[in-house]
Formats: sequence, structure tokens, C-alpha cells
Amino acid sequence: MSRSLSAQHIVKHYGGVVALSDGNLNIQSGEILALIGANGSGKSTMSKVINGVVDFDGGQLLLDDKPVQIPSPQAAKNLGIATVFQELSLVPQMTIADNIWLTREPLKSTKAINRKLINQRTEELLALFEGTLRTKIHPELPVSTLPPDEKQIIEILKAISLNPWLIILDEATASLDSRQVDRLFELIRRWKAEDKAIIFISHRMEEIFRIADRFSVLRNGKTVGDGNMKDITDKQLVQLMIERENVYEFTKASTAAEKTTSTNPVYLEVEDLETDTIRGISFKVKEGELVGIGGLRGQGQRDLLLAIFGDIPYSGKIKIKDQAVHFKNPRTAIKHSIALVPGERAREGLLYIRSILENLHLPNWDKYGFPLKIRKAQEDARKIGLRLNLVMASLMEPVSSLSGGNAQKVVIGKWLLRDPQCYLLDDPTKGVDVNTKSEFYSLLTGLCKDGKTILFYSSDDDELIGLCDRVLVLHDGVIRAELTGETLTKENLVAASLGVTNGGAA
Amino acid sequence: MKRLYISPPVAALILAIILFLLSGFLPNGFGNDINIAIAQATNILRLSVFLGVIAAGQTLVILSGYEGIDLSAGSVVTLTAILTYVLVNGRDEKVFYAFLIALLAGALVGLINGLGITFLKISPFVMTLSMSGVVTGLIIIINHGNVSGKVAPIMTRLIARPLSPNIPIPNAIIIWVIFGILMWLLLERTTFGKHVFAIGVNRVTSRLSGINVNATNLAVYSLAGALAGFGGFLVVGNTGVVFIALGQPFLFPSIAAVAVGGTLLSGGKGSYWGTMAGAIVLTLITSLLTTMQMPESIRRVVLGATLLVMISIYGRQRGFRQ
Amino acid sequence: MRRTSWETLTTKYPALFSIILIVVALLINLSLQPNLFSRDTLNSNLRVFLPSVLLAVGQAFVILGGGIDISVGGIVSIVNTVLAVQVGLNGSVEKMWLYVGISLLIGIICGALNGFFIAVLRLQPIITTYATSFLFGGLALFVLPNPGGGIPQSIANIYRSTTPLGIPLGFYIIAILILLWQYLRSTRYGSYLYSVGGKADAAYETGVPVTWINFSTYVISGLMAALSGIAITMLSGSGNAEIGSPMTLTAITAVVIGGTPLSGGIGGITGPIMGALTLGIIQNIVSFAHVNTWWETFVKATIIVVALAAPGIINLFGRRKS
Amino acid sequence: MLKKSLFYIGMLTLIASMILSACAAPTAAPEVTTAPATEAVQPTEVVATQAPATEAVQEPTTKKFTIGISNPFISSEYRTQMIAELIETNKEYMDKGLTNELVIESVDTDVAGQIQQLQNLMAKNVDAILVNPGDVNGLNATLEEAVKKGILVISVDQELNVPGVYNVGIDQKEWAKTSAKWLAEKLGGKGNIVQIEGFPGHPANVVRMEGVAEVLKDYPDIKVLASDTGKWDEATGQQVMSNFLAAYPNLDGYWTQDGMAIGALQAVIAANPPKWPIAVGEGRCQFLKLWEEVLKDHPDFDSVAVANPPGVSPTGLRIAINMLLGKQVDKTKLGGVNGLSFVIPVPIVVTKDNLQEGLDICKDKPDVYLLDGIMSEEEVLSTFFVK
Repeated sequence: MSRSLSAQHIVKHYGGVVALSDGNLNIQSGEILALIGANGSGKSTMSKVINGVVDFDGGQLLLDDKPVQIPSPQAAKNLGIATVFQELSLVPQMTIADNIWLTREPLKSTKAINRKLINQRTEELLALFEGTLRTKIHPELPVSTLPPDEKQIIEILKAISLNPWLIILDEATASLDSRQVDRLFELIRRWKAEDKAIIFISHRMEEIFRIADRFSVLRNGKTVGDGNMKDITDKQLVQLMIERENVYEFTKASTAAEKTTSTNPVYLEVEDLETDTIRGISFKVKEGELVGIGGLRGQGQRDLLLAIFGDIPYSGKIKIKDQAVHFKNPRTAIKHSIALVPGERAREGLLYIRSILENLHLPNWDKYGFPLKIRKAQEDARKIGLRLNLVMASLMEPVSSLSGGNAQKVVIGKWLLRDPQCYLLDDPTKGVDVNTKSEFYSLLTGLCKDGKTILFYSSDDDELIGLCDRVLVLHDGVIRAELTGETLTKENLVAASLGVTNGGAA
Repeated sequence: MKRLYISPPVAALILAIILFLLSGFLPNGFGNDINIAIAQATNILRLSVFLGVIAAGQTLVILSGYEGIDLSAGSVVTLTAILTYVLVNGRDEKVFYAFLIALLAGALVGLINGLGITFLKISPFVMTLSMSGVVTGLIIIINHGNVSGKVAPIMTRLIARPLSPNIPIPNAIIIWVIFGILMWLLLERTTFGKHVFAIGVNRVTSRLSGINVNATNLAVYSLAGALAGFGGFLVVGNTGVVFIALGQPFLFPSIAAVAVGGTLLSGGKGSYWGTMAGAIVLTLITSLLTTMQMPESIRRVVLGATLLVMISIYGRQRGFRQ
Repeated sequence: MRRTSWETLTTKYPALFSIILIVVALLINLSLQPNLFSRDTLNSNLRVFLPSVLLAVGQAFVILGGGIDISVGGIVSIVNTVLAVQVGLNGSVEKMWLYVGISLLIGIICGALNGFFIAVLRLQPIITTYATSFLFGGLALFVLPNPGGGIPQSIANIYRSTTPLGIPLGFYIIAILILLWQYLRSTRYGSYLYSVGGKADAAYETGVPVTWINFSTYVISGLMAALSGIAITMLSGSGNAEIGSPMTLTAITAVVIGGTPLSGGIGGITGPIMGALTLGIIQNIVSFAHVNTWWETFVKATIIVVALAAPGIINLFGRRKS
Repeated sequence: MLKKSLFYIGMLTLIASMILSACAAPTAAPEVTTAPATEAVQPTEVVATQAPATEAVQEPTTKKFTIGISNPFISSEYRTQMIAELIETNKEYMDKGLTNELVIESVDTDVAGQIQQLQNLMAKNVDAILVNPGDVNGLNATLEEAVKKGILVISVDQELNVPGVYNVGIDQKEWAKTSAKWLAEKLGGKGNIVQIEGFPGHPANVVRMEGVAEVLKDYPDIKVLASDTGKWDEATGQQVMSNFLAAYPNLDGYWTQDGMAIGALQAVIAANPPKWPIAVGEGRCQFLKLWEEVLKDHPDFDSVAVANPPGVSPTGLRIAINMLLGKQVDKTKLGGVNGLSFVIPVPIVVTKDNLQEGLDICKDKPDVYLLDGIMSEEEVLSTFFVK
């Protein structure tokens, strides 16, 4: 039976903020719809409306052309709608199996949960992603022990296990590596063949063009366009999203032709670095150099950055300007003029309920003496805000009032004031809209011009190729390849990511 | 619809004023005698001072988040009061020395709390609860039936008496106002204060932003202990005598004062102004119930119900459905 | 594998540490009191420990679900006063049964009240149950302003001296509680409970009836508090409106010593039961070890602090080595 | 999950089997120690008045008595002084070779905890238990059990109505009446007063307030404006009095008890009302000293202090030991609801006239010292025992 869901003129306010003013969406079984929009355009709110998490203020939902109420996630599930959340809906302390089957556990006649069956079914689900998972996963492992990409996969499996007719994938690929994405797309096509409907939300244009049949574009809470993918180009889509032209041309400006980094002194030198997940990592970065770190997700990139930053214990040598250092904590690293923009900005980079001002100054208060010269601090923060083109109501508003991209600007902004010599960036553009991305790129380029050293991990290959002088590709905790100049191509990058060693000088 | 937003300290203060005015019209209230009204208001403020000061450490600990709470505050008040009493023993010149010892003793208990909570990962509730038992044990050992001492005249003069015969404002209130300003400076105008808020919200972010989370947490608990010690010093200056159960009655009201003052019990957001207002509200309610001659059972019910109403106004957590 | 085997073990068996603790405590107690395992001694000990065991079980449910309930003492008091007033020293067995039933109902209603404020209105658990503890305590005082009344000695004796097959009644009750828990843990309810305590937002998005689960933990806690109130009434045979208030904090300490942290979502019920028993045994140890009277409180509290700190110290130690 | 439950059940059965095996072993026979001291009217009358030392010579088999103390509340000076005096008094008897060291169970605890204390004392085979009960009826069953085991049980400070359990204490009602009468007379039977009471519902407080009410009934012109609980502590007492003084600046007098009196007086000093009320105080050195101090500035100030002696417990200890020695109690001297109460007279009432006398007692005592009176061995024997 062919089914359909339609959202019409959805309105949703959060306090005084309008998240959706006129949200529209139509989907039928056997169809893959890409829901597209810049950050803060209302995509997530839209998916939450359909999933019953959000209580909307106006408009209506039609299921199979009949009005329907979806008052809770449970109700959505009963209607055959499953959602893969961007913010994971997994309980970290519980096991994989418990998480996947939560609320739908198979029971024995005694009403006790049938452990055997639950584990067996979980194994079957895990088999769908077999080969793309790094560790041997057992259904009774607590979710908290898994890396982010595997958590995301569990989240996907949890949605599939419902056997829904409509699956919403909200940024589900953001933390997956390319092999995992490929596998997911295979599955999506299979579901499509099974006459399921898929709503696909992603910032990666390439993925959208690869998989989606139709698109629906949100801008500032309003649906501004929909149609078939084959009738539109990426540039046109971007224009729909942002009302501005050509910002998608992000890469070319970056490597700044006149740069003469080769003559600059080496700033950071890493020798034989080893932690739980990486080993034998050695490289040098010069002043004014932007070095990328690539590879599939979870190959030790994060640990590499955290180790340099002193947040996790390591063995090996790290030299800064020829001086050996061994940071025991981020504090001392910061004192040595190093900054880190962490990977999960909500959990690691921001104080959500505190003001923008306080977030910007978090590492910097010691500069303002006693009693703190608040006026001076506000002035400085305002300058940073201007420099980053930070869109905000006031410095005293909480960070939680900002959109994702603007929040990420705050994470970077707090370091600009310290003006560190070396930036460690852990996937800073993850889940950030294209507009903000391009602003970032020019910021990074500017920093390099000022002679700063940047170590830049990104899960977006295009970004690395476009932006970096040099890319170190990590695979399974070691540097598999170092790509520069001509060898820095997408082919080589992907090959090295997969552990194929012919990708250039190692 | 934009909702009218009143900050919790202001709301608590308004509530206090309404309650106070209300109390005037009760059978035993001040009626329309302005002198009695002023006397009552002064008295209530003076009584709020001790609760307010003891609740200062509680505010810090609660702000530092991660289930922060200090259940040892009551027994620390007793301990430091007894120490002050014994060390001063009626001599003015020993007051400052005893004051320092009181702060130090409080800080030491707080430090042990902090060590257990920070490094052994014991939840603050149980750690401070158990330390309260240890401190009570210490008090019994020190005291055992023959503690001998005396409050110095200067303490009584500085704490319990009015500023001067012509200005009938008790010194305690003046001390409290200065203390409030210092607390505000500490929380809002020092790096340490900013760090307390930061670790109360998110310790990972704090650590990655270069804050020494463990040291800050240790400092918070030590400081909270020291502030309870200061509370003990003030209380003994007021009562002039010590006894083993001196501090315990302040413990739970100190937490309630923080909550009524609008500080998030989950940490990271709040103010000492709020706690001051909360202390006044609680003292007012107690005194109001006294004036109304309620039996103890009704008083408790009323106090419980009032607390429930107040936290219902601004103590609600975000709902799951948005 | 960087994890120490100790950590792995404790994740798998949350009650492990508490069982080690209780065995150690039992051995020390046995060495000081050789007739510990005689039927009479055991029975007299267990009947004393049982009220706090029951209270700890209820508390553990709430804590597992991510909350805390400091109003349980008040519920114990209400039940105790209602039984003492309504059944009376000369009441009949039928009357006793009737009021046992009513007591359970009271427990459920009190728990539901907490649940309503916390789960439905989403108020902060600590401060809410603090407020309702006043409410309940006040009601208990209302029912019985002065200590007195009681239940017939003959009925109390059933609780005090029933030892089927030579094993004290308490053992059966504890065994039943553990079995019930193990079953409940394996049902959907158990899963829901852990998910709500672990990450309530995620549980909600998955479709777990978070509000109801939260609500239910407070109802269970109220029910267990009522049972505890019945047990302590049978033990003491008398009514006293203040009987419950000192029991609350003991119960919370028992839960934490039993390896169920206040953060929720981890642990179980078996540990807290062991924890409650351990606290009682510690009292025995202090009593039989001929500790100097003045040091008794200090020694007891210090033992508890050490017991709380032990897992943390082991973990610190384990991490250093690896 | 199954594995886990099996694990726990295994642990349980392990413990259970340990117990069962222990149960099989013969339990210690408590009967052996049964010294039917209370009923035994042996020829003790003959030796009663003789010095115990000679007795010891005559009967080398006389065992030393072990006496247990159960106290569930330590957070008060009354209790700490009580414990200290018990230890002190027992030393006399230890020197005479009559008793062993006291077995003291004294921590802050609840009813269940005090039951545990008593059970532990029984398990330690004590000959007598002195209990300061934390609950009027809550210990009944346990105390009866102790009596059945042949242990001499004496409740101190708080009268219990349990068959076989003796009480030693002052008459709380009379105690309260003394100061209430004094106040009423000082006021000339007319005026406005307030009351600050102890824990509402606490038996001692209830009886005391009954006493006060009885006295005031005879003085219809004395108006009680308000009454509140000071929870028996100085700080609350001070707080309550401050409230009263703010509401009623023209008080004629106030009645209070125990430690709250100091707090109340502090409040009066702080408020310094135009007319100082007539104050009921307490028999504690601290209060007497404060009183003396106040008199310097306000020579008209008047107060009274009626001692509430912790010494009733050591007196109880003396009674217990003599009973254990088999000396016969003169039942006609006993009072109380079931005729098992030793009523100890109030040792001292301090008024303005004999304030100096009270201060002299306090000279070498700590401030927290409560005016006290422990009956001597001779007094105990002559007052309560058959000669």
C-alpha cells in the first residue's frame, strides 16, 4: 500500500524565536526526500514535529491525506515513523541490545525480557553494517564504550528495527566515515525498493545528490522550494538556501598562492607519539602552515589533537619551537599558546546556559585583573563578534539562543582573544551551514597569513583538499600517507583513508 | 506572547515584602504602628543574617554543579562556634586569632569534602553527609561535657549590638551587606567566580578551556567550609553561648534559601543576592507562623506548601516535549 | 584493555563491592561478638535493620530513576502515627490488618504526590521532597501531637520473634525483595527504569513513558516507606511523629554504600540492601569494639567515610598501576 | 541476568547456611547470669548496712557487676554531663571492686538504633541497664525482654510505664511549677507574658507545660500573649524571643526552660526594651554568669534558675548497684504511675537572694555546667532503701 505524509504550514515558536514559520513537506512511500537548509533554518524542528517531540503552534499534519495528531514519539512509532536523531537518543549506560529494543523488547511468557532473542536480533541488525565497524561489537556492550560513529550506527539500527514505513535521517551521516556512508546508502536504496519513505537531512551536498529523489528547502523557518533532484544543480540549491550567490566556492582562496611557508621555522614537532588509539605518529608543522588531518572517522585523529593539547596521556616527544614540552593538562598547553576547538561543541566547547560574553572569555578572564574589568571584556567580546560576523541579540544572551553555526563561532572566538600561535581544530565545520563554513575558511586563511600554525582535522575530504597545504591521513592510529601538492587529490586521500598505501609519500 | 520575566532574587524580595506587609494585619502584627513595623523588619533582617551567611557557602557549592551540596555546613558551624568560644575565652585580643582558626577549621573540613568528591568521586550528598557525622564526632570529643570559654565583649558589640544607640541598625546587618558585596565581587568580578559558574555548567568544556577543574572544585568546597566557619563565628557572637546542636538547625534552611533565591540546584546559574533574598523569605515565613500562633503541625505543613509553591514558580525543569 | 579488572567486575556486578563490604563487616563483627550467628542475636539484629533496609530499597528505585526522595522519613512518621492512633495498644488483629492496608495506601498517596510534583510538574527532586517532608512531618504531628499510643504487644511480637525454620523473618523478606527485584529488572519496567535514570531525554525520544516511570519510582518509594513505617511500628510498638526523620539520610547513605550512585541509571537494589545491613553491622562493631564513649560517633562516621571512599581509592590505585 | 540472580541467591544461601550451622550450636545460656535482684529478699537485710568491703571478704564469690548505659541523643550538654558523671560515679564502685567498667552505648540514633543499643547490651550480658529513653513507648518490648532475662532496668530522666522497669528522675511537672509559681508571684498575679517551650510533643515538655498551665490557672490576670517552641536550643530560643520582643515591646515577663533561657536573655539584652521583663532562667553556670553581668547595668532585673540535674543518672547508678547487691528497696518511697519511680528532689533553686551561692558552685566549673546534685551513697540508702 502506498502511504504518504504531508506537513502543511507548520508554525513553531521557542519563546520569542520563530523556528518554523511556514514549514511544508510531502513524502510518499518509495521516495527519498532531502530536507535541506542552512543551520537554524528549521530542519531539525521539522523532523521533531513529524516525530512527535515538538508541540507545534500552527499548521497540520496529514497521514495518507487524513489529518493526524502525533503527540509523542511513541505515537509516531505507532504510525510507523522512525527517526535517527542528530543528538543521539541512546542511553549510554545501557547495552547496545537494550538500547535498540528499548520499549519493544521481546518478552517471554513470564513477561521477562527474552535476552537470547534480543541478542540474536541485535546480531542480525549489526550484520547490516558488518565490515564497516572498527571493533567486534557484542550486543551486551554498554553504548558508552563505543566511538561516536558506531553510536550513530546503533542509532540507525534502532530506527530500522522498528520496521517503519518512514525513516527520518537527521544528519545521520555527519559522524560516519565514507565506507559507513556507502553502506548506509546501499541500505537506503534497499529500503526504497521495499517501498519505504526516507527523509534525508544532511549538509553534504554531494551525498544529497547521490541519494535523494526529491528535495525540499527550508530557509528561516519557511519552505522556499521543492522539486526533483534531477531538475536542479548544487549551485541552484545553495542559492535557494542562502539567497546569496557563489559562497559555495569555498576552497580556491585558501592556499593563498603567495605563501612562502617553506622558509618559515618549524613550530610544532611531534615524534613517535603514542596513546591508546594512535602509535608512531611523527610530523612537523611550520609557522603559517595549515596542515590537514584526514582519514576515516575514529582513526585516532581526535586522540592526536587531544594528546598534543595535554588532555589525554601519551608517550613520545612533542617540541614547540625546538623546545621539548610534555603537557599534563590543557591548562599548560594553553599557556604555551595552543588552542583546541573540540569536536563536539555542545559537550566540549560551550557552556550552554551561560552568556555569549562568558563563553567568549572562558579561557581569558585572567587577563582582566581584579576586580574584572567587565566593560573592557565586553568591548573585546564585541570586537570578536564583529570579526566573526556573529549573529546575536546581545552579548548577555545565553549561547543556547544561537544557531549551530554561530555557536561554533563562539567556540573559535574564545581563542582569538588569546591570539594563540597554534590552533588544533577537531572537525570544526561538522554540522555547520555552508554560509558559516565559507566564513571559517577565510578566517583560517587569515590566521595562516598571520603566521599561525593550524592542525586541522576534517571529515570533509573536499575541505581538506581545498584548504590545506598538506594532509596527513590517519588509518588505524598511524599516518598512512602524507599528501602535498600534486599528490593531494581526492583519489589519493580516499585510498589512503582505506589503508591503501599507494597514495603518495608516506 | 512574551512572558514577563522577573529575576528570582527580585521575585523573592517582592514575596518577602508582601509577606511582611501581610504579617502586619495579623492579630499579633504591627498593625499601623510604624515603630513596631520597623522594629520587626529590623529584627527579621537581623535573624536572616546568620542563615544568609551560612547559605553563602551552600550557594557556592550548589553553583559548582554536578550535584554539589554541603550537608556538613551545620556541624561545621557548631565546630567553629565551639572553637571560637574556647579560644577567645572572653579576651578581646584573641578574637582575630580565633576568627582565623574558625575559618581554617571550616576550610579544612571543606577541603576533605572536596578531596573525596573530586578525587574519589564520592557524590557530594553522601560525602558531606558522612563528614557531618565525623565533625559531630569531633565536637563530642572536644566538648565532652566540659567545654569552657566565653565570647569576647568585642564580638558581642560588633555582631549582636546596634551600630550606635541612635542608629538602631544591628551591626550584623551591616556585616551582611558588606559580606553580600564581597560575595558578589567574588562570583561576578573574579576569575575564580567565573570558573565556578563554568564548572557548574560543563566540566569538559571548562577543562578544555584551560580551567583547572579539580582545583576549582577543591577551592569551592574549602571556601564553602570556611564560609560555614565564618557563619559559626557570627552565630556564637550573637548567641554568646555554644552548645552541641548550635549549627544543625541552619543546615536545611540554608539549602532552601539557595533554592528560593532562584539558584539552579543543578548548578551553573544563580546569585548570592538570590540567596540573601531567600534567607529573608524563609526567616519571614517562620516568624510569620510564630506570630500567627500556629501549632507545630500546621507550621510544618504551611512551610512545606509555601516552599512547593515557590519552587513551582521558578524551579521547573525543562519539559521533554518542547 | 586499559580497564582494570576491578572496574570491569563492578560494572558487571554493581553489588559486588557491597557484598565484599558486608562480608568483611560480618567477619569483624563475628570476631568481636562470637554469638552473632545465633538465632536470637541474628533475629534481634535483623528486625532492627529491616526498617532501614525497606527504606533503602524504595530510595534505590528513585535514585536509579535519576531522582532522590528525602521525604521518606515523613511518610514513615505518618504511617507510624496513624497505626499508633487508630489501632491502639488494645486494638484487634482485624483492625491492625485494616490499618496496614490503609498505611500502604497512605504511602502510595504520599509517593504519588511527590511523583506529581517531580515527574509531572518537573520540579527539582531534592528541594521538592524536602518541601513535602515538611508536609508529611506536619501531618504526622497533626495525627499524633504527643508520642504515645501504639499497637498491641501480641501483634508486635509476630514481627519481633517469628523465625520460620529457624531463620529470622527478616531473611525471608530480604530474599523475597531480591528475587522480586531480579525479576523486575528483567522485565520491560527494569529496562525503562535504567533508561530514564541514564538519560531521560533519550528515553523520552525513544518512546519510554518517562513521566510514568519517574512517577512510579516515587510511588514505589512511598510504598516502601509505608512498609518501613509498619516495620518500625511493629518493632517499637509505639507512636511518635518524629520517628522517621532520622531514617532518611541513613537510607540514602545505604544506597550509595551499596554501589548505586546518586547520578542514576547504574546499580541495583541488592547493593542498597547490603548497604543498609552494613550500616547496622558497623554500629554493632563500634558497640562491641569497646571504643571510648566520646570517640564512638567519630569512629562510626569515619568508618562510613572510609567505606564510601574505598571504591574510589581502589579505582585510583588501579589506574595508577595500569 | 539469570547468572546474576543465581550469583546473588548463591551469596544469600551461603550466608543463610552459615547461620543455620551456627544456630545448631548451643546458644550461650543467658539464664546463668540471672540475678533476681529485684525479688530476692534474702537475708540481705542483715548485711545491708554493713560496709560492702567486709561483704567482699565474707563472700569471695561475689562477682563484679557490669552495668550498661543506653543513650540515643548526644547533641546536648545535659547528656554529655550525664555520661561524664556516670563514668565518674562508677569509678567509686570500681575502686571498691563492685563493678566493672560501664558499657556505654551513646550515639545520636533513632528508635531502631536505641533498640539495637539495648540488644547489644543484652548480648554483652550486663547485669543492669540504665536507659535514657528516646521514645516513651518505643522501647517497651525490648525493655521487657531485658527484664525477662533478669536484667535490672532503670529508666533515667524519663518515666516509662513498663512492668518491671524502674524510673529515676525528678518530677518534671513540679520542676516546671516551681519556676512558674515564682514568676506568677513576682508579677503580682497580673501582666502579659510569653512562653518558649521545648520540643512540642516531647513527653518532658508536655508534662512541664501542663504544670505551667496548672499554675497559671490560679492567676487569671496573667495573660499568655503567645507561646512558641525554641526547640530546646539557645539559638532558636534567641530567635523566638527576638520575634516576641519585636511584636510585644511591653512584655511583663516570660517563662522558658533549659538552654533556651540563655538565648531568650541574650535577645532581651540585644533588644534592650524600655522595661525589662521578668525572666525565667535555667540552672546553668552560663546563665548565672550572664545574670550577674546583666545586674550590673540593670539592677532591677529579676530571674530564677531551677536546676534540672543530669545527676539523676549517677544517682540511678547508685540505686542500681545497691539493688544488684540485694539491698531491699523501700517500696513506700516509690511513686509514679506503676509505683516503680524513684523521685529525686530538685537540688537547688537559685533566685536573686542566693545567686552568689550558685555562682560559687560555678567557680571551678565549665560554663556549660548544669547545676547539679548527685545523691551520695548514704543519701540514696537512707532515702530509698529499707534500713
